[in-house]
Amino acid sequence: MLIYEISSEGRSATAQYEACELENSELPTAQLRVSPIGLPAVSELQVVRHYTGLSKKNFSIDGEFYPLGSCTMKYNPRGALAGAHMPGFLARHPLAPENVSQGYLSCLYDLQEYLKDVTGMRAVSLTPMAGAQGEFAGVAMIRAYHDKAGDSERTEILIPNAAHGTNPATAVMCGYTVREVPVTKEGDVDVDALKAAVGPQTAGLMMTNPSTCGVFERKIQEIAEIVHDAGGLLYYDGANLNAILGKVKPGDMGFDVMHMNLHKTFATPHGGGGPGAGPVGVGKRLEPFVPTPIVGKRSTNGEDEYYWMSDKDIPDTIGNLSAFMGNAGILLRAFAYARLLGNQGMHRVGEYATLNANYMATKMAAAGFKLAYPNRRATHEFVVSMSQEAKELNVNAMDFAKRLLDYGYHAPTTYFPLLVPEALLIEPTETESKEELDGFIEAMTQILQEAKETPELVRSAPITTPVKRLDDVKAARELNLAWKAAD
Amino acid sequence: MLIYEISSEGRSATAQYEACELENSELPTAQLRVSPIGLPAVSELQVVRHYTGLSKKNFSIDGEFYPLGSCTMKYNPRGALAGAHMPGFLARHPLAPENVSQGYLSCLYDLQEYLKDVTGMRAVSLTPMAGAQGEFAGVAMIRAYHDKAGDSERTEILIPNAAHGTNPATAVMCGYTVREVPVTKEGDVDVDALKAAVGPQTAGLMMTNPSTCGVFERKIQEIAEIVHDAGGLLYYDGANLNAILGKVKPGDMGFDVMHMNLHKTFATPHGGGGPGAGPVGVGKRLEPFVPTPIVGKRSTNGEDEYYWMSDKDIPDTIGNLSAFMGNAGILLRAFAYARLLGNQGMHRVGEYATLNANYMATKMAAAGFKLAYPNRRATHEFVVSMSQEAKELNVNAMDFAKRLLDYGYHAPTTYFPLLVPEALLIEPTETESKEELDGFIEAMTQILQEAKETPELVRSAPITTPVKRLDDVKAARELNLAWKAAD
Amino acid sequence: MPFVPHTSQDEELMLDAIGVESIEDLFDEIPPALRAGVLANTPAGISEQALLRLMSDRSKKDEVDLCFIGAGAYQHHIPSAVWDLVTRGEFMTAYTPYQAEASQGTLQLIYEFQTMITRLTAMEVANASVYDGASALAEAILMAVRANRKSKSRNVLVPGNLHPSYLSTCRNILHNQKINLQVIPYDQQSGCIKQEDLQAFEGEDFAALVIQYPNFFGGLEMADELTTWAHSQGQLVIGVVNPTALALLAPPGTWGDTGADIVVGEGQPLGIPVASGGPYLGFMCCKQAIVRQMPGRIIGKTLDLDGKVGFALTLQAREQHIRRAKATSNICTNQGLLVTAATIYMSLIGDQGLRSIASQSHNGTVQLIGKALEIKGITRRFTSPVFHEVVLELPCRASQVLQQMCTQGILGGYDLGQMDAALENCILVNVTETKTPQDIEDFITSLRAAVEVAAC
Amino acid sequence: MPFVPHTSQDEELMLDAIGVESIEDLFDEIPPALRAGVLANTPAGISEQALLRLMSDRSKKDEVDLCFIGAGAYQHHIPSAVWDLVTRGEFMTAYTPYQAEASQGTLQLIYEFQTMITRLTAMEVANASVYDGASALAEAILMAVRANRKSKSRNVLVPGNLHPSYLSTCRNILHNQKINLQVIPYDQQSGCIKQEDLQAFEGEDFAALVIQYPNFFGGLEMADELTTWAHSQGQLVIGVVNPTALALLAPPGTWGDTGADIVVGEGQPLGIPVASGGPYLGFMCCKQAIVRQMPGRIIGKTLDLDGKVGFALTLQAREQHIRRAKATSNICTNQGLLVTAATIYMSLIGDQGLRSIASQSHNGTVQLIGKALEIKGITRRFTSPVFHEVVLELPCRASQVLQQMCTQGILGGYDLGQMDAALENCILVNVTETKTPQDIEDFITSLRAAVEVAAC
Ligand SMILES: Cc1ncc(COP(=O)(O)O)c(C=O)c1O
Ligand SMILES: Cc1ncc(COP(=O)(O)O)c(C=O)c1O
Repeated sequence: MLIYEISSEGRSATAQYEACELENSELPTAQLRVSPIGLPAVSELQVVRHYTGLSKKNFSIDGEFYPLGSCTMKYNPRGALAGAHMPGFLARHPLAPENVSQGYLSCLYDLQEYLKDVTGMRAVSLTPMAGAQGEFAGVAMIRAYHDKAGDSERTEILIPNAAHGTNPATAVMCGYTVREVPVTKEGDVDVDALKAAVGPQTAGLMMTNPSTCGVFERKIQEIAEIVHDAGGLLYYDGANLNAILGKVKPGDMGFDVMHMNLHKTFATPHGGGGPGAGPVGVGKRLEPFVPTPIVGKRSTNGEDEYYWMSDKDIPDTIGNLSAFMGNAGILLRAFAYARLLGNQGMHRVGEYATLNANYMATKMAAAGFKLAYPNRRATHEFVVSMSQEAKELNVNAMDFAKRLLDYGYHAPTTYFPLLVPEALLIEPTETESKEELDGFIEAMTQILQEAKETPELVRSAPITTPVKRLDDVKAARELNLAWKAAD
Repeated sequence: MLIYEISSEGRSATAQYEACELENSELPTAQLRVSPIGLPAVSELQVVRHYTGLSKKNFSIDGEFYPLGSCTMKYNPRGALAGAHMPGFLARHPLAPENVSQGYLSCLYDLQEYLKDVTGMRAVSLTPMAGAQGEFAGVAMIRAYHDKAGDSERTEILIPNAAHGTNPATAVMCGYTVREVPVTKEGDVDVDALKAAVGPQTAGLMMTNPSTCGVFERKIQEIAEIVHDAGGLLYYDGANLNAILGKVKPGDMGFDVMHMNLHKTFATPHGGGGPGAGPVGVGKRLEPFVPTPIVGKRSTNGEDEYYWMSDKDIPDTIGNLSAFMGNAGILLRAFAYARLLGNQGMHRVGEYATLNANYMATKMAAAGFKLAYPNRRATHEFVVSMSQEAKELNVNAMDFAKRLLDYGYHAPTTYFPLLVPEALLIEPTETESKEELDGFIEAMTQILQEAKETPELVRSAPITTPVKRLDDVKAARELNLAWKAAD
Repeated sequence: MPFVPHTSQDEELMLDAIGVESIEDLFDEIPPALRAGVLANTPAGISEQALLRLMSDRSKKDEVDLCFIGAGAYQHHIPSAVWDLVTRGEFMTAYTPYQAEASQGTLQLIYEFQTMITRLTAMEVANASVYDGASALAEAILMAVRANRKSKSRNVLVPGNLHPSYLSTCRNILHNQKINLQVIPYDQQSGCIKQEDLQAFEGEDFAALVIQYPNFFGGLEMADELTTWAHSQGQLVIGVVNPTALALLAPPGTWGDTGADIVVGEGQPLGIPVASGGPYLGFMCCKQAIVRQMPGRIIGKTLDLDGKVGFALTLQAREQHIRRAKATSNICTNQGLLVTAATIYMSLIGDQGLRSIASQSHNGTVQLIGKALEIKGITRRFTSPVFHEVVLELPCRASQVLQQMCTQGILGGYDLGQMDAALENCILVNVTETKTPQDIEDFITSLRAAVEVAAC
Repeated sequence: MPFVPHTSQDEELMLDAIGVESIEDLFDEIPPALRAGVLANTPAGISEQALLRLMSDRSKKDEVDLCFIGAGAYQHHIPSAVWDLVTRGEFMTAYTPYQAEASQGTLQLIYEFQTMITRLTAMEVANASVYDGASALAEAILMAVRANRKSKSRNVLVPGNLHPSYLSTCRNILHNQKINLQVIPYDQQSGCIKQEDLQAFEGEDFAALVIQYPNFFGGLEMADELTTWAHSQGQLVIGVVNPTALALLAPPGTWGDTGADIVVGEGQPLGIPVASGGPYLGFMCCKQAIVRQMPGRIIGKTLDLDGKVGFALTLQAREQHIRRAKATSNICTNQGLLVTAATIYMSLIGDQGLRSIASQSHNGTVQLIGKALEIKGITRRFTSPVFHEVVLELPCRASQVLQQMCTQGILGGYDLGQMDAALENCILVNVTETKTPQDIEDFITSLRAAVEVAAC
C-alpha cells in the first residue's frame, strides 16, 4: 500500500503547521500556483505507521549480517550519531560566521589531521560528498596539474579491468578517455601490459589496493614507478581502505591522490543509498590544487582559531564542488568515530577485518566453494566463483544470493568484479563476531546442499521476503516511476 | 535466542566505559564482591541487533491498530516525546533547588491547572505513578477524611462488579473490605441493590463512568446522592476519561475524587507495560488530604515563581508516594499533549473516540456480531459477546482474538468485563481512521466465516506470529523465571 | 484537529451508518445538566513547532553545569544506543504483553531483565518491575509480612539511615494496613546500624528487617552480621540496594547465613536519566520459595504448540486483574519501558563495564573527599566507609553554601538539613564516572569559595 | 577494542583455522617496507562518554539565538516524527537497495518520493536524488547537453543571479568536459533577468537556459516568458527551484509554452536541518521523453513472480556500475537517508501544511521588510517581488552591521559583499515560519542598533 493509497482529501497532520493564508502578499497573481500540490493527505499516525511498516521491509546492519563486498557494511556506532546531532551542530547555518563556528570548524580540522595521518597524505579536503565525487576531485586535480604544467597531451586514464564502475565514469567526467589494463589470474595488475599501455598520453592510473579482487597488489611500488616514470600520476580509490587502515598508508605506496569513503571505512551509516563523504587526500604534487573549502588553524593571542581556507589561500584550487561544504554531518560522525577508535582502534580495524575475511575464505573453501584467488591471502574481502555450481547444478551466484535472504543474511555483492565469472564478493568487516561468520558459512553450506537436492527451491528464492523475485524487464519496459490515482 | 546465548566471555562494548580498577579504595575487603556479576558479554553491534530484532516481535500502536478496550491505545505524538526529552529536563536532578527548576515546575503547574479544568476538580496532585497508585491515593484520602472526622466505622468500599481489578485490590491496600454491587442487564449500576448496600459502614463507592461495559451510567446523579446521603464518598476511576474528555466533568457528576490515566487519555505511550502517570483530582471535601508534592505559584516582584508545596503547606496530606515526584517525564509529555490539543482538541477527543466506537458497534452488529448492550449508545468502547459463536461453533472469544493477530490487528481486550460471557471489549480511539476501522470489521467478518467453515484454523491461530499459542500451564508449573546456562 | 484523521466525508458516512445526525447525538444518554461547556482554563492548541520552542525555552532555565547531588538518583553515562532502541515504536508504543504471541519482543526482554537482575543481586527470582525504589520497598514489606511463616507480626524494623523519602513512602502506603515501621536509630559516629543497637529489639516479633546498602549516607552497613542476626530472630531480610554498587560489593543473595530474602532497589542508575525523578523503575527479587507472594508481573519461559521456546506472563493468579480483592498488590501498569532501557544498558555495559563504572565512581569519591577535607573547617561526618556518596560537615549552614555554589552553575550536593535539623551543616555529595578530575577540581574550588563567602 | 567483538579465544580458533600464527601473518603479502608504524598524529581512543562531552562542549560554541541567513539553506520546523523514523536502524543502516527483495522499504519509499517530487514540480519523472542542489544543477546541464537534439552546442545560458556557489560548482564540475556557461547579467533594478537582456543571445546556439526560481536574491523571475523564449530558441529549460516556494508559485512543469524540461533543486527545506550545509539532497526531475538521459538511481514499480506489486531499481543501464565509462554520470552513493526524511516530511506536512508554511514565510518576510524600511537609511535593493528572502541595502558595510548583530546572538543575514563587491552594503535576509513576530521584532531592534553603531 502506498502512502497515496491511504490518503484522503481533507485529512492532515494539523499539529505540524499553523494554518495560514497569504496576507499583504507581494506575489504576482499570474505566478500563483493554481493546481493542488498533490502531496498525500494523511494523519500523523498514518505516517508513523506507514513508514514504520516500510522500514520493516528492509534488511540493514542493525538487523542482519550484511557481507556486501566493496561496501564495508559494519556497525555504525550510535554514539557517533549522537555527537553529530548535538543541537548546536544541527542548527548551525552553513554560512554562519567563523566566530560562532569554532566548535564545528575544530572538529573538521581535527578530522583532516587524522585522515592525513592514516593515509600518509600531505593535505586533505573533506568537501567531496561521496566516493565518486572524491574521485572526480582527484582526477580533476590530476588534470589541473598537467594543465598547469602545460602537459596537454595527456588524455588518457589507465584503469585495471577489475575496477569499480565509478573509476571509468569519473575519468570521463573529467574529460579523459579510459584505457583498461588487464589483471592477471592471481589478481595483480599485469605489469607488462601496464608497461605497454603507459606513454606520453597517460595522465594517470586509477586503482585500489587491495583491489576489488580482494587481494593486495604486491607490485605496487613497481607500478608506481612505471606510471611516474611515464609522467603520470597515481590515483588511489580508497573504498577498500578498511583492509589496511593503520597497516599501510596509500601515500607510502606512491599514490599522489586518493579518496576515502567515510561512509564505509569510518562507519557512517549508509542510509539506504547514502549520504556519504568522500574526502580527498593529496601528496606534494597535487597539494596546490585541493578543492575548497578546507579548514585552517592559526593562533590568535595564544588561542587556536579555525578558519575557512578558500581560493584566496589556495589560488590553484579546483574549487568548490557543492553549494556549501559537502556532507558536514557525515564528517562530524567520522570525526566522532575516529575519536572513539583512536590510533590503536584504527590499527585493529584493518587487522580484524582481515582476520574475518581470511577465516571465512578458509572455511568456505573447506566447505567446497571455489575461491577465485585460492593462492592469495584474502584482504578484508574475498571472491568466490560459483561458476561450477552454475554449470553443474544450474544454480548461479544470484540464486545463492537470493536464497541467503531466506536464511536471514544479506547477500554478498554479486557479479562483481566483472572478470570473475559468477562472482560473489564477500566482505564481513571487523565488527562481526565469529558466531555470525559461522552462521553464514553454515547457511551457504546448506544452500549448496539444497542446490544439489532441490535446485528449484534455490532458483525460486527468496520466498520469505515481502516480495519474491521482481520482474526487472517489466520495470524497465513499462516504466512506472510515479504513482497515478489510476494505478 | 537470548542475549545470554550470544554472550562470550571476554567480549564487551568497550566504547561504553573507561577500563578502571579501584585505587585507594576504602571498601572493606570482606564486603567485596567475589563472584562475577553475570551480565551478558556482548559487542555493541550484537546488542543493537538483538534488541532491534526483539522489537520486531512486538505489535504496537506505531505498527498496528490496537483496539484494546479500557487501555486507550491511541497515537502517541512524537512531538510530546521530543518536548519531554529536552536536555535541560533530562539532566535535571529531582532534588535540584527551585531557582534552577522553574522551567520544569511551570510545566507541572500548568498541567495541574489543565487537569483541574477537564475534570472539574478543585485540586490535582500529579504524583501517583499510574492509575492504580492514583486509586490508592484517592481511597487513602477517603480514609483520611473519615478518620479525621472520627468516622472509624466506615470499613467498606462499594464496587460495581464490572469494575477493573485494580479497584478492589486498591480498596484492600487501603485496609477496606470490598462489597460488590451488581450491574443491570443494561450495564447500569443496580440502584436498588446499591440502596440496599449502603450504610454507616460505607466509606465510599468506586466506579468509572462510562463503565467498563462501554456505556454511560445514566443515573449517576442519583447514585451520587445515595452514596453521599449515606455519608460515603464517590471515587471516579478515570481510565475511561477519553470517552468524555471535554464533554462531561467528573466533578460535575458528583465525584469527590478521581484519578486520571495520563498514559491513556493523555496519549503518553504505554511502553510495553508502563510507565504511566495517575494524577488524582479532588473536590472540596478531600482537598486538605492531597498527596505531596504539588506545585504552587506565587508572585515575587511581579514575576511568577513556582515552588514545591509539601506537608508544611498541606498538613493533612496523605504524604508522598514515591522517592521523588512520580513519573516526571510522563507528566511533561502529558503537558505537551495538552498544549498540542488545547481546549478545542480535548473536546474532539471525546467526540471522535465516541464516533469511532459507535460506528464500529453498528457495523459489527450488522455483520452479525452480538453486542452486549445493543440498546445502549456505545461510549468510547463497546462490548461484543462471542458466547453464541462459542456455543454453536466452538470458537470462542480468545480464538477470535488470536486469529486477529494473523490479520495484522491487535486483539481487543478479552474476557473483560467479567460479567459478559465471552467478552471482547473494543476501543478504537479517536486517532484511528475509518479505513482502519473498516479493515478490522472486515477481518472480523472473515474470521466469522472461517469459524463456520474451518473452525480448526481459527482455534489454532495465530500462525503468522513469532510463536504460536503458548503453554501457560507449563509456564506456571515448571517455573523458569531466569536463564541458566544449562537451559 | 491534531491527531484526529476524520475527513468531513468520513464523518458523514459514519454518522449515516450509525443513524444519527451529529456527533452530539451520540452523547444523548448523558443528562443534559451534566454537559460541560468550553474548557475555560485550558489554552488553545498550539503547533508542535510552538510547543517545542516553549519547552526548549523552559528547559533551558533548568540547565546547570555540574551536579553532585545523588541521594537516590545518580547521573551515569547512558550509551546512545540505549534510548535509540528504547524509543523504537515497537517498544515504546506497545501495551502490556497480554497477548503473548504479539509481544514476544517485550516478553523475552523482560525475561532477560529478570535474569540480569537476579544475577546482579545473586537472588533466585525477579519480577518485571514496580514503580520505583521507594514503592518497591513498600511492596517488599507487605510481601514479607505475608511471606514470613514464622511471624504473625505486622511490625517491621527499618534503619534510621534509610532514604527519608523511602521511609515516608512506606509509611504512607502501609499505615492503612496497620503495618508498623519501627525505626532503628543509626550510630551517630559511623552513620551505620550497629549490632549493639539491635539488642533492644531482640526477642520481639518482627516480620522483617530492612537493610539499605549503601545506606542513605553512602555508607556500607555490616550486611552480613545484620542478616544473620535477623534470621536468628525469625525475621526475613529485605535488602534495598544500589545496583551500581553491587558491581564491587557483596550481593544481597550472599549476605550472612542464607542471604537476603527479598531485595529491592531503584533501577535508575542502569541507563535511565535523572530526569526530575522519573520515570524510573523499582526492581524486586526474592527467593524462589516465596515467589508467589511477590507482587507485579512475572515472565516465564515456556513452549508453544510447536514446541518452540516462548515467553509469557505467568503466576497471574497473584495479580489484581485475576485475583481482584485478593491480589498481592493493586499494581497494574509498571515501568516496562524503563526495564527495556535497563536491560539494554546492562547488556551494553556488561560485567567489565559495570565494575569499571563503579570503580571510577568510588575513586572519584575518595578523591573528592581527600580534597574537600583540605578545606578548613570541613570534616567527614561519619566514619563508615562509603561507596560513591559521602556526608561532609561544613563549618556553616549547608543551605547557604549550596546556594552560593549554585550561582556558579554547580549543584554541590543534597542539604541534609532538609532531612534532619541536626544535620543542617551537612551535605551529601555524590561522584560518578561522569565527573572528570577537572569537574572535581571545579567542585572543590567552588566549595572552598562558598565556605569562605558564608564567612564561617 | 571498540566495536571488535573477538575474544582471545575466538581469535585463536580463527587463526588456527586459517593456519597462521598471528594476525600479522595475514599481512605477509604486503612489502615490509610499506608497513606503517603507529599513527602519530591520531590521538588515543576515548569512550563514548568522553566523546559526547567533547562534542557537546564544541557544539555549544556554535549556538546562536536567531538566524536569518538563508541563501540556499532554510531553517524550517521539522516534525519530531521525521527523524525518529529516519533514524530507525532499518532505514539508516541499510545499503543501496541492490537486493530488491530485501529492500522493499527503501524502494517503495523512494518511489513515493519520486511521486511527491513530480507532483510538487508538475514534472513527469524524478530520480532518487543526487548530492545537493548545486551538483544537481551541474548534472542537469550535462543532461541537457546530451538530451537536446536540436542543439549540438556545449554552451549553456545561466543567470547572473544564480546562487554563486551553484555557479562555481557547475563551472568546476563542467569545465573539464568543455562545457561553457554563459552568464546573463541580471537587471540592476529588478534583480531579475529581463527578456530584453536575452536578445543579445538570440540566434546563438545554446543547449539550455537555466532559471533559478526564486533567484538568489529571493526574487521571482518571469519564468513563463523565459521558458517560452528559450524553447523558441531550441534550448531546453532547466529550472532550479525552492520546493517550499512551489506551494504557492507556479510549478516549473507549467512554465511558459510547454514547461521546463529539467528541474532540480535543493531538498533541504523538506525536513532536513541546516546542519552546516549537509547532508542535504539534490532532487532532479525531467520530462519522460528524456528520462534515459537523467543520471542517478531511479525506482520503478513492477511485479514479482506471484504478480504482487514491488519496486526495483530500473534503467540501470545508464549508471556507472553497469555502463562504466559510458554512464550518464559517475554518481553512485547518493543521499538516500535524506530522501527518507523529505518523503516523511512531505507526507506529514501535506498540501495544506506546505501552503501554510510558505504563506507564513512570505507573510513574515513582507512584515520584516516593512519594518526594516522604517529604519533610516535602509532600502530595498531590488524591485522584484520576493518569496521569503530579500536584499536590504544598508547605509554602511554589511559586514560591520552583521558582526554587531552577531554579538547579540542574531545572525542577521548573508553578507552579499562576499559575492560581489558592488553589493557590500547589502544583506540577504530570510524569514521562515520558524520566526515569530517577536523574533522579527528582535531582529529589527538589533538591526536598528547595529546600523546606528556602525555610525553611518
Ligand atoms: C571500489 C569502489 N570505488 C568507488 C566507489 C564509489 O564510492 P561512492 O559510492 O561513495 O560514490 C565504491 C562504492 O561502492 C567502490 O566500492
Ligand atoms: C478501568 C481501569 N481502571 C484502572 C486501571 C489501572 O490503571 P494503571 O494500569 O495505570 O495502574 C486500568 C488500567 O488498565 C483500567 O483499565
